[in-house]
Amino acid sequence: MTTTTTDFAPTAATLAKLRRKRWYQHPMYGRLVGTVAAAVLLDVMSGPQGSREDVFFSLDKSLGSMRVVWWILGAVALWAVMEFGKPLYQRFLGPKVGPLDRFTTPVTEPVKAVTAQARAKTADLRRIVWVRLGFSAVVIGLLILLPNLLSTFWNQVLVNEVAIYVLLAIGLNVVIGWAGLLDLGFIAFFAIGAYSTAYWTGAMPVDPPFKLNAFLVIPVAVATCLLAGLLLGAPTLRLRGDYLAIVTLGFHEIIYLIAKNADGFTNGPRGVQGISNFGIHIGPIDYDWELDPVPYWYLLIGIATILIIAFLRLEHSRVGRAWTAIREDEVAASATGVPTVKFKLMAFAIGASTSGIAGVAYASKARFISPESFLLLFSVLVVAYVIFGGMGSLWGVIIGTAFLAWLPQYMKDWVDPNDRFMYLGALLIIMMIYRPQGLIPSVRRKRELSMAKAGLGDADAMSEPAGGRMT
Amino acid sequence: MRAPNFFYKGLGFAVLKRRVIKIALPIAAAALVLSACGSDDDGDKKKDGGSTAPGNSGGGNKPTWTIGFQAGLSGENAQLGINEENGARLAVEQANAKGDLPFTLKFKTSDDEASETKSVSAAQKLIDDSNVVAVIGPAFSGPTKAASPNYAKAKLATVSPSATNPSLTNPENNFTAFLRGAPNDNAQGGGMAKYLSKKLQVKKVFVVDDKTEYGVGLSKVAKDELTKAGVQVVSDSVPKATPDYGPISTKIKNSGADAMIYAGYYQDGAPFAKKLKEAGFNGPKFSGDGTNDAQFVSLAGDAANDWFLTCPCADANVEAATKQFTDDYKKRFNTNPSTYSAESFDIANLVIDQMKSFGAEKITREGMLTKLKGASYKGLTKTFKFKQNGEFDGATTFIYQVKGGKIGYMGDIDQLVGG
Amino acid sequence: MQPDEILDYLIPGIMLGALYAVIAIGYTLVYGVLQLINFAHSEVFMVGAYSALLALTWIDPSTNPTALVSVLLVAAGLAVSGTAGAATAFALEKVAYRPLRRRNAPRLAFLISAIGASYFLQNLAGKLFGRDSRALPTLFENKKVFSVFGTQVTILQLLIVCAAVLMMVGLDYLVNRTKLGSGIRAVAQDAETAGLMGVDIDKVISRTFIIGGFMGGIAGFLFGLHLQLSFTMGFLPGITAFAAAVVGGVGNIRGAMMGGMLLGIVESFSSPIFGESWRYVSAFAVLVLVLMFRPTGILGERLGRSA
Amino acid sequence: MSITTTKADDRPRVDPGDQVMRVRGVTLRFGGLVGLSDVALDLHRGEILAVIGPNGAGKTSLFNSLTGMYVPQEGTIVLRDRSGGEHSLLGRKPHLVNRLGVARTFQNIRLFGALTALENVKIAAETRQKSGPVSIMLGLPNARREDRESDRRALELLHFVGLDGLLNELAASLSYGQQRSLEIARALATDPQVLLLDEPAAGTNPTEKLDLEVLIRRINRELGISVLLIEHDMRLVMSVADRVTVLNFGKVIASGSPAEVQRDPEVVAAYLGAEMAAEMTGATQAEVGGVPEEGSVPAQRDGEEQR
Repeated sequence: MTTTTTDFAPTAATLAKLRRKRWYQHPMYGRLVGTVAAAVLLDVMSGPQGSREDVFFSLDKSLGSMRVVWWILGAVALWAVMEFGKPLYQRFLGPKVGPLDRFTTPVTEPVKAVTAQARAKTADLRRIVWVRLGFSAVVIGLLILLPNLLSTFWNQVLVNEVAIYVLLAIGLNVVIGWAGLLDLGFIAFFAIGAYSTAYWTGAMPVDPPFKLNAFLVIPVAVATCLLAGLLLGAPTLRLRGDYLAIVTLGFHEIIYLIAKNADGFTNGPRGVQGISNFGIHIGPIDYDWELDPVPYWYLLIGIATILIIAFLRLEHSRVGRAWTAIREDEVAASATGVPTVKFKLMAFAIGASTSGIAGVAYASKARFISPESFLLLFSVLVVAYVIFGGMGSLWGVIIGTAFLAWLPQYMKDWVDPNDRFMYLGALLIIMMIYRPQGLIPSVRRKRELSMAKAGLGDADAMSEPAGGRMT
Repeated sequence: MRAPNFFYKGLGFAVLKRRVIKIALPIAAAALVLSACGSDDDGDKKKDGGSTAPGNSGGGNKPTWTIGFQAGLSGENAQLGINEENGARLAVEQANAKGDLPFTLKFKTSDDEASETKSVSAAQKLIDDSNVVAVIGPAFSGPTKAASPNYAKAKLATVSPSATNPSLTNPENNFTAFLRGAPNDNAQGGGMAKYLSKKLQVKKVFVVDDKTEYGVGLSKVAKDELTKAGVQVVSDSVPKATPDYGPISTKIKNSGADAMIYAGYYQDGAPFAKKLKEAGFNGPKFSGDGTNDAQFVSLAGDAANDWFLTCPCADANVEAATKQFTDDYKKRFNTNPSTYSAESFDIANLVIDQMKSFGAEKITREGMLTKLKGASYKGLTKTFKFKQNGEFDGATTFIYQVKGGKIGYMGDIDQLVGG
Repeated sequence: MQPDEILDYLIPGIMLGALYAVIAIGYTLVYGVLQLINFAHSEVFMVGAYSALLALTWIDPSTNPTALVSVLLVAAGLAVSGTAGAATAFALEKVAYRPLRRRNAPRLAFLISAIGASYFLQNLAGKLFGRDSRALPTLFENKKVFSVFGTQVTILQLLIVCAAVLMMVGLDYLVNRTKLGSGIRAVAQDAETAGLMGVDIDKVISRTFIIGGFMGGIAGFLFGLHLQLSFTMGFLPGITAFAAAVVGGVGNIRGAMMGGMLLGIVESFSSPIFGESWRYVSAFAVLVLVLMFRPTGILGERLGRSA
Repeated sequence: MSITTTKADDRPRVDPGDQVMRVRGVTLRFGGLVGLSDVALDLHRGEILAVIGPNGAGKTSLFNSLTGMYVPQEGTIVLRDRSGGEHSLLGRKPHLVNRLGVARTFQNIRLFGALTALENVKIAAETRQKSGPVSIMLGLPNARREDRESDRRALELLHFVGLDGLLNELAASLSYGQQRSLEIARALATDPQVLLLDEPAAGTNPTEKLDLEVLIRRINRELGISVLLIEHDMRLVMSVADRVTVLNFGKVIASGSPAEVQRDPEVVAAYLGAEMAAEMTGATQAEVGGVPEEGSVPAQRDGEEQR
């Protein structure tokens, strides 16, 4: 082994030498370095966009100006307050209380009490069926009224960004949140759904055997995605969990490259145009979804509601329980007779077909699709949305996704939309460290994570934690 | 057996790190807020609307109308869009400054990132603004194809300075609001073929396209025209944004072709040029207006030398008619006008001209569309007239060649070949 | 493809394979000690390329450098990119992975954190240096050095292969002959036991990242000399190199070298055989097929046993 | 093979002619290490068979081989159901082994901690149900009926093991002894013919130990389930087991009635000779004073490694 352990008995003197620290080795200076580094990074992050002519442009503006000095001074000040403020405060003004607690406690304590009470009350209320139904009715009513309060632009956002991504997130939540599998190729199924729509409505260069109404494409797309999901999942789900991530990523790229390169079938990078809209033509009913986004909004909340009801049933059924079991302890689950591969595959396929449904909706709303609508980036985006909302918690996922899909549109006049992925990346890291359970966590998930932290269990379907358990 | 404690002195650092991050987090939060407030300095001002136009304030009770502009202003190949944006913006600012307009003119840009997908929502942004009476753009053929059905439905006229794919004006598409402000690729492809077969008298040409609407269209015309002229043609497609042009360069070298044509944009043209040079291909190399930009030369370096670049656009810096424009442009944007700047300036003036002809009447989108279709306007670069299907009336192609790191203007192909 | 063209594709393939092998080693090393796919390794590669771009733009070489200046410039590029890559990998481990290890986070959390880090770095670079592709300044004229049966071998190809081989030999020595190397192997075999035996796991993991990052950074610079730079440049080579690591058996260093070489050559030949458009499908197809049907790779897994 | 039944009332219970599980020549190797070598074992229908042996003797490896978690390289493992049909368990997937009627508990309890006691048992009770995801999502009557059925079955079993009051408690929040009982209830919910208990008494206090003894007997008698038991607590083994098999170094060294085995010189040598005197004294101590023996503590760790 590398380090000698037993063959020398440390004397008291050597031990003392080892223990003694130079002044600069005090952890507080480490914290100073960390804080300043974070400040410099933030300065760079918030600087101007780079320029095509000058590589140094952005760095010059952010690091070569007074800005960075302000940032560093701010960081040092913050560090000083955190390091010295607390002891000073404790010494002179009151022991064992943070400097701000004196001001916050009178506010937070009653609030905490009230929220606890309210929580208990709502928990009681939630058991009453009528209250639940009434609450859902109110929410759906508000959602129906929502487009009337917004401009056309925001209605477009509501449909193109919020609704479509919420559909996707609901599906991915089954895979990531419930079955504990990381699927990085989720948008590939979205693409399959979209291209199915293009094909079956006769918009592709290759004509289908018969044309279908966009509504009828939904079951066809679901079946196609289900099949694709099974074909991809069956061999790979037997492997370790992180391999699934990479295989799905590879699968996504293959689908993307096929869409891009199979010109004869998909029209290549030029994309497919003139995909037909949703429409109902049965007897006296003759209705088409056209340019106006609002009818699409109604259609999509309809689809989402059906899916939510179905998935909630699933979560509280034997299937949902089996997923939880697999996530927590695959070995015990399988010894208890749970066919783990079958249930993982089921989750994977259910997720895939939901993605397919979203693809149909997207294609027939946009009426134009090209490979660029299905970048790997979007797969990662959905993963980020699901995690932000709280994987495993359906409501968390929906609200988190809606928020994150809306935010960049809202912020786009202040923050360059191109920077979105930078912030999302940082958000993912921070979430994983501080709040892995997400914004509105699922109860089960939260428990699992705290148990994993204590070294008692696992919280995904990927066996041991990386690097072994730390003790 | 347990490890002695001091082997875990690293653990002290572990605690430290956690604390560091705990401190860093509030800063991160603050930064998010700050960056939300603070990022609209510098370059962004240029992007947001026409509020910078000098003559804008004295509007009084004049109505305000907006000219929309759609192109790729960020992302890959954005330079062409920016060239056009500047040209059009200059026209709007000058018109406002003159002060003789019966209305206040605004300029609203919408960035489609040169992407088909983004194009639909970029167009929607302009359609949803009822003040927009006409749109200049979209710049590229792909985005034009994606957005045109919606423009047609909204009856909002779009005049593109540079979407040159021939199929856009195909009546089957029903792009009824699309007008092309430049000769299409038939002219460019034909020009290349003519120059190669007549002037350079090559026997075999390798044509590569980038699989975009523009590239495929241009290469198809070039191939047809070359075949017609009795030249042997070999072709291949390399999708846009391919990192490595090594293998295709080797293939071209090994094919024994005398010359090659690349139908694509400068972002890919540049690395292609480099790899062609490395592979040792020395024949004449051609590309179209998508590559005709200074960025091509600056990215490709030495390898860009001797490339022939065609364009339906004349060089504003050289032609006498555009002298005044070039000076104004330089003053306003601190850089020389480049490909399509002058054309875009002309088209903006064409649109303003038609708007003026409404006089005191309320300007409607439909009215604008009809007027534009029937317009005939003599701009700095050429005379703008449209055929029934929105096609540009006329076909002149100019040719340039890269020499010593500069795109040198050679002139009208027809004149160079000698009729 | 004509038989006499084989070398025209084989030689670039070997060059590409050497690069992939070097990147693949970064994946394999980290996988060995952490059992984690370091998704952000492709960004380490990108950072290496951009740091060299910054340094070389700052030096601003003349258009026709003399031979000596060329050598110095290349050396500077190698040094800067290697250092930057190592520093990035080090920071990455500290910020994105170590806090999670302290918290006993599930593996899923590591993967997500890795993806977050990857997108953060990628788009930060996109923001800072612009989202267009760029080219490194010309450091030397890429002349041919000699030819093999009529196919020329260029300076760049020679440089890349030599640098890669040197790094791989050095790494092999490091892992098999040094104290740090035996630490790495011990942690790879069984982190818990290694910890009990007195190996400072944190230090070993940190240094493993540094080694992988150093090699990845240099690979980025060499790749930048070969092709153009862009903020997404890490993705394709990254995933291909990962596929290479898997083909050779994740955690197996010699496997990664072999897998990289294999995939480089496959990719180079798929161009003339399947057409340029399908070139990148081949890498993904190999990846998916290998993972589906031989998940332990050709040489088998485990850093500890076969390295 | 001779059977000595010590108690009069259970004579009709065991049918020596009907072997519910027959193990022959099972050999399991990990790389170069031999985990089990030529192990033979018979479990008669209705009996309680204890497997004892020093730590590392291969007891848990044997259990893992019987339940499909390990695949032994050689040998046969046959399960006979009541109608006389024979099924080979060798190499079968764990959940399929379970479906054939072999349930187990784990040395280190492995419950689904974030689920309630009721849900833990329901998961097991539901594994034989047929309703698919579609009928569940549509809320079809058969899915609802099955859900009610599994509720009923789970309640019944929780009552059987004496956890009625704790239905909605989280499994992780239960006491150690309760968790043991819950794990047994979960195993029983899969309707097994054979129940494999891996050190159920480890870490329990004397009262819990007595309860456990009663519970094992009740499972055996009331439910008619054959029990295979790994246990270090000799007092429990002696009082509950019909027969005892002793493993050492992966080999069966003795088999017979508890009294016979206790006298077997080879067994004594195995325990003492393998420097496991502490174990033996621990066991005798337990026999005398009922103090939880120290031997079970390291034993737990050896199980951990085999996960």
